[in-house]
Amino acid sequence: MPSDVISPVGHSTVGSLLRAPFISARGIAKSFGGNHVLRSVDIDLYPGEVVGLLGENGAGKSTLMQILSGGLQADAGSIEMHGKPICFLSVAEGIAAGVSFVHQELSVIGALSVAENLHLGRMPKTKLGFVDGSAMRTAAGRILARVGASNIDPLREAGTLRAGEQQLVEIARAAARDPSLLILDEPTSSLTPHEVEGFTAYVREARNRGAAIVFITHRLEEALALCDRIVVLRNGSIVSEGPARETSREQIVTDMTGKPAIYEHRPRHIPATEIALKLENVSDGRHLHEVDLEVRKGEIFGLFGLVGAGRTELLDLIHGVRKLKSGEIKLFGEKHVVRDPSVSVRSGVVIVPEGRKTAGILPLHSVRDNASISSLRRFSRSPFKNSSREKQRMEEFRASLGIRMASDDQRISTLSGGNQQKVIFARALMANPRLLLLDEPTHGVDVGAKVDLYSIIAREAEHGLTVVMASSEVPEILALCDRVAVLSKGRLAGVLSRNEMTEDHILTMAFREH
Amino acid sequence: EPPKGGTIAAVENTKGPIKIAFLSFQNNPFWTPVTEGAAAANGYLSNSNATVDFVDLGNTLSAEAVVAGIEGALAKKYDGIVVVPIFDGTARIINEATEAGVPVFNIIAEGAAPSERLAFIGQDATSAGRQIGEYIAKRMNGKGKLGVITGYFGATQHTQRMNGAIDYLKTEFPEIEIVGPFENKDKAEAAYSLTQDMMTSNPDISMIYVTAGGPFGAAKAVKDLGLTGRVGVVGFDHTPDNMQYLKTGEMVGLLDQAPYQQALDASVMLYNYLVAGKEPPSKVIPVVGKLLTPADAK
Amino acid sequence: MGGVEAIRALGRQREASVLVMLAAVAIYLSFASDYFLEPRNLLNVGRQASVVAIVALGQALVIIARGIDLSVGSVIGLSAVVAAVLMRDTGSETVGLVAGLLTGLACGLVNGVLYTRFRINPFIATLGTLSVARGMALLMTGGIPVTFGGFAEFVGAGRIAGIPVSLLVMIVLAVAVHIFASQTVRGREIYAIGDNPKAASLAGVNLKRTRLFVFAFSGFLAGLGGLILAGNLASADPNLGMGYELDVIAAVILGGTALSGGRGSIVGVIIGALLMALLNNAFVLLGISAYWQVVTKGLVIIFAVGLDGLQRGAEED
Amino acid sequence: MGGVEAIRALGRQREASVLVMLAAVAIYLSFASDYFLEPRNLLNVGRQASVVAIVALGQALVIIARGIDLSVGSVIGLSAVVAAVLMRDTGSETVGLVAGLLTGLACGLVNGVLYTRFRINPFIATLGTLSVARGMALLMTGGIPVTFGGFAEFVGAGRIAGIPVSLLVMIVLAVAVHIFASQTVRGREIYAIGDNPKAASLAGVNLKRTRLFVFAFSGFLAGLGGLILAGNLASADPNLGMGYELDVIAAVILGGTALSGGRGSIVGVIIGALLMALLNNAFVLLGISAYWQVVTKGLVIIFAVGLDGLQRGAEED
Ligand SMILES: Nc1ncnc2c1ncn2[C@@H]1O[C@H](COP(=O)(O)OP(=O)(O)OP(=O)(O)O)[C@@H](O)[C@H]1O
Ligand SMILES: Nc1ncnc2c1ncn2[C@@H]1O[C@H](COP(=O)(O)OP(=O)(O)OP(=O)(O)O)[C@@H](O)[C@H]1O
Ligand SMILES: [Mg+2]
Ligand SMILES: [Mg+2]
Repeated sequence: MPSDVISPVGHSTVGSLLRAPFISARGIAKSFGGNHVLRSVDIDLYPGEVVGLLGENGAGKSTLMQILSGGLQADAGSIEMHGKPICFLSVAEGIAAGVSFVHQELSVIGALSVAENLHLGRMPKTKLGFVDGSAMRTAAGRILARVGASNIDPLREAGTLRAGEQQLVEIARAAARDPSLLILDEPTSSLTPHEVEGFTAYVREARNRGAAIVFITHRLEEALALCDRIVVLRNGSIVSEGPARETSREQIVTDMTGKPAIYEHRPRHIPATEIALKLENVSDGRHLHEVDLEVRKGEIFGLFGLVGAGRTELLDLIHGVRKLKSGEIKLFGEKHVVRDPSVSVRSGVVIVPEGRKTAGILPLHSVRDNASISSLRRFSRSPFKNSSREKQRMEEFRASLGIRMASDDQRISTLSGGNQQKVIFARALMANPRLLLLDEPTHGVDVGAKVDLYSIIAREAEHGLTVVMASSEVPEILALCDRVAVLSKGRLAGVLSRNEMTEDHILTMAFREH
Repeated sequence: EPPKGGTIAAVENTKGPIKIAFLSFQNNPFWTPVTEGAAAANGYLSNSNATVDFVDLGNTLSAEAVVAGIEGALAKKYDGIVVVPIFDGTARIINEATEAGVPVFNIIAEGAAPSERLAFIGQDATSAGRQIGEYIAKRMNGKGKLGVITGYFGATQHTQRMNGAIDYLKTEFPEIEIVGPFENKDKAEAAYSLTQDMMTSNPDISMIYVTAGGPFGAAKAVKDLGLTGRVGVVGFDHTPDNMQYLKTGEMVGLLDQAPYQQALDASVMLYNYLVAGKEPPSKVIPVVGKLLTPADAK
Repeated sequence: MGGVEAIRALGRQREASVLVMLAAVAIYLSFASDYFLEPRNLLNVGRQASVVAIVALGQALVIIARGIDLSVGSVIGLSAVVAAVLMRDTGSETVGLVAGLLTGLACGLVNGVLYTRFRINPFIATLGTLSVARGMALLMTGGIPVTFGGFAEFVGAGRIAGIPVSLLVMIVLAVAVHIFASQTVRGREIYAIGDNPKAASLAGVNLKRTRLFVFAFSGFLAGLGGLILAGNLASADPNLGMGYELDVIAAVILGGTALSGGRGSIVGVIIGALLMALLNNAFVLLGISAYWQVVTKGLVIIFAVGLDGLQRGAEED
Repeated sequence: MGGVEAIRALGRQREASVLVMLAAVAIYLSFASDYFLEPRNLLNVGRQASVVAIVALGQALVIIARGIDLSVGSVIGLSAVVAAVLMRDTGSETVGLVAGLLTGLACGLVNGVLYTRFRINPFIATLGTLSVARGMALLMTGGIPVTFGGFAEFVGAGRIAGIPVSLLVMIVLAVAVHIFASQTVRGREIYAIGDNPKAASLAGVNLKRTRLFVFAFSGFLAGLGGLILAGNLASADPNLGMGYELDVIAAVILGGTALSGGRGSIVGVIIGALLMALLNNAFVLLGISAYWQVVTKGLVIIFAVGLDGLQRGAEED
């Protein structure tokens, strides 16, 4: 998708060599417990340059940036800013020195308005010492417009915004500080193509103003289109570095993973006989209207739509989170009465939900507990849990999904995002499902892991598992799906078969009701 | 003729209808005879065109509740108020009511701070403590160990009852050793545990004095420890729980405050004052508690 | 229509259902008792709500910031006792009153430091100070109430043009705290740290200082509440305020503040405190028996919040 | 070394600091008082902790599931009263005891339904039942305690081979609940919904049923606690258990359970309850002067948890 949104023009022509670096780090090392996350990393960031920092999940990208911004302290190494050694002991010191960080995890304050969020930590005051609401509102409007989000009302409570809009608010918050160093850690993961456009324009503007920018993403096309220089991190060391123009997607993937990893769609024959899932005239009374669908057993069925199209709602309906207003859902020919997700899970309908942090992980629990939570009742006929079965299945899934962790007793919150997502996959697959629902399954997942996940999905489908997958990434749909249904504003715009699927076609349908 | 248990007769009503508010709490059996006394007064005075309305101040005893109750009674334009003020902090509102022309009759217990009430009928907590102290000394033959359990640290009535006894014993019977005091927050189960622990660390205790709620918990502990007859419990109030242990012998003394009579007499005296301006016999009408002993329980 | 829209918007506020409950009780009372609507009675209700409401203002900020302060009841007692003892011993009213307020502030600071520096869960830290402060009040007085009067008595029991001074104090403070919470930087930061402490901290909000502030403020208001309460009673009892913490927290939560932090309004707090005072007034006016009072109080609390829950329906948690 | 490692691992447990405090108080007492180490005294401490501990077992599950149950104190009273009244009126002990336990269960179910179906914040819902249950107990008895004896008295006050029966009951229940919480599916699900309710629900944990379960269980144990407490006194007072909720919650939190849910251990709960009982025992054994008892209790609570906070250092909340 993003390749045509971000045009590969306008690279900075000023050679990096001509300037002094804004920040320059030498020999940065960091480990957590016995886990060496960074091993002697050297990096220079120049004003007026966009650096794409790429690497697999857990490569250490976020950790490195946290160290540069003052959120973490390095175990070894030195950092110089404008040639002077510095050592930020807190985020506040980093902010004061002109570093802005858009974090990987959404961190808007839901209870505050958008305008307040944008000014948090430095709200303007009137002469009397009160918050200057009108100044804040005007400034907020201006900043939002800069990142292409002028449609967001500055007075709205931030908690009521969509994830993508919240992400834009965070970008705007960083932008508002006119930072000298702007760190963007997977800022685009829940943006629509349109929103990505506004974002791109802002990044270019900031670069032209002389900001040093670090852009972390798992969407390689975006990185290639937007960045001047690409730095690839693997296992805590920099493995390649060079101008974006001189590298390619394939080269980056090889650098990241140590091997070329391309997932090829293999056409499969799906017997037309058994209908696994049938939706008849399904409405939820709010977001979805009269949806009819048929998904065959063993099929990988895509759901595409723009943000707000109702993909999540549709999956929620099937999973029983949301109540059916009218219509009927049939599962393998039987009426599927959904009262509660727990009933669905027991009848073999599982989900990998959107929003890993809010709806996916149990942050205080171990990796194993996270993976087994959906299967406890299946593993054991008695009220007692079956720990050995859990351990054994965990080990199988660790191996088959390639989950990187020190031990399965480790808290899941200490894993990198992509590995957390694999654990959620393990949870779903462990429950031995008949129907697997995936909502944005590869958000924040690196290419290597993505390929792993694609293979896993395809393998499971091969074995007869039915998969319904909502995704915002057209390449993903194209790579994986046997058919795709396109939703537009809560209505079914159409279903495309494999040979009808093209990027153009899909996007046109998605805009139908707009 | 006053009803049974009352000692004051009502005068003739020449004033027209009279409304008296009777403000009291209700959180344990102690209050039952108070309520009954108020009801009896209402029945008796209804013949004289007067009503006594019982207003329940709830089940948490506090000065604020009393203040709110009096404020409410003033808003409802009662002619007179009978109240159980208990706390020091109630003097101000009582004065305010008196100034507003609504006489207030205090019963059972009042704070140490003086107020402009019409009169107070009740037991003086310090002398009640002393009365019990005398009894304790007699039972202990002037020597030995006495364990003390008080309701709430800092509750005036409890402290006065406690000090009334302790001060008396310290000066008159220095050979009696005091263990404690410990706080049981008016809870019988806490009295039980405290008694158990006191008997552990002072096996020679021969008497336990509980100043407020839950004395029967101490009695039950004595019983469970098999010390009946060797250790006695003294406390306050003629409630069914306490009486039971008075019968079986763990409880050896209970000081009763005649709450029924206090409630009835106070209401009638207030009525007499309202219709005939007849002042009560004195500002403070002491009620000498009746000390119930095992002999009374038989 | 603007009007209808406004009512709808009101209905979406969390405090709305408590307001409805308050109105329902008030309307019922105005029929059931001839005395309820008398200005004097209404002012009494206001006065009776005032101390709980004032202390609840501080508690609300603590809870919005994701803390809890169980010590307020004891701080009420300790501040009153310190003020009264110093007033008695120095003969200076000013010294006494200032010392009382500073005592409240100091208790709040201790709570705040225990939380921010010693990382003790606020529930436990303030449960500890609850006990320590009460013990100190008892030690200072030997358990015997101290007479307390003068200006504090005027604030606690006096009236200006018929209106109880403590009610006026409450109104002024409520307005001030409302403006503080909604219009100042510190106020907004309190909401931010309650909603998402980590994100707020990353955005540059000073977590420790803000937390320290809310606890100190809560302690200060509890101290003020203690002075008013003791002034009203003209007596500083070391047991003053015992058990207040539950009433105060209930007022805050009835008013729609979430225990999980980040949400809550000052208006709601005042409505919550008024509802509780109104119930007590109703019991006295209607002469309801103590046991039914206890039952009724529980039912009203459940209904007041239940309305809100039902209205929200299957929304979320 | 294995031993050192084991001690390190222990130190990382949240309950460790309370255990250290418990040990410190116990060691001090064994020097300061000749009576402390007497088996009889130790057993007394165990008995005194037993009711709080039993009720705290249920409360711990509620808090781990991100709830709170303020009604336990009143449920203790109501269950005892129901049991005693029915025993008196029907003459059957079995009817009485079963009715008492069912009353506790019913109160818990009501709390659970108010939370899960009517979406009332558990703090408010259980504050409501706190009041309603107490009122019902008072209404049933007219405020007058009812004699209670027989088997319940044996459980509450009896001994088997010198060991208090209620202590044995507590030990058996603690072991059972520990196994339940750590080894059963339902137990694991309780931790999961406390950690992240939304994620747990999507993963197939039945939120409503699990929440209903923990509240019902807490009510049931409170009912059992009521029977034991009343049995101990051979009397069912409608005011029985008043204020217990704070002791019970304090025991749970002292034991390292997080009020924010998802974390907590049953062993910790028992240690917390023992620490509180040990303190009361210490006051009597050492004859600590009245008001210092109150101060000391607060300080010990703060220290017990403060140790943990300091050790964790700058980690995070
Ligand atoms: N606080 C922590 N404690 C322990 N381990 C940690 C901690 N933070 C990060 N790690 C580990 O450090 C490694 C690097 O994590 P980091 O977040 O830097 O990866 P990343 O490159 O940003 O990955 P992703 O693309 O998934 O965001 C991971 O293995 C992670 O598990
Ligand atoms: N018009 C709207 N106004 C407010 N909120 C909306 C609107 N449409 C959708 N939403 C909310 O925005 C969120 C995202 O929308 P939805 O789940 O329908 O999108 P989707 O098709 O799943 O897309 P994505 O998952 O990419 O966000 C949902 O929580 C939904 O309730
Ligand atoms: Mg990262
Ligand atoms: Mg979605």
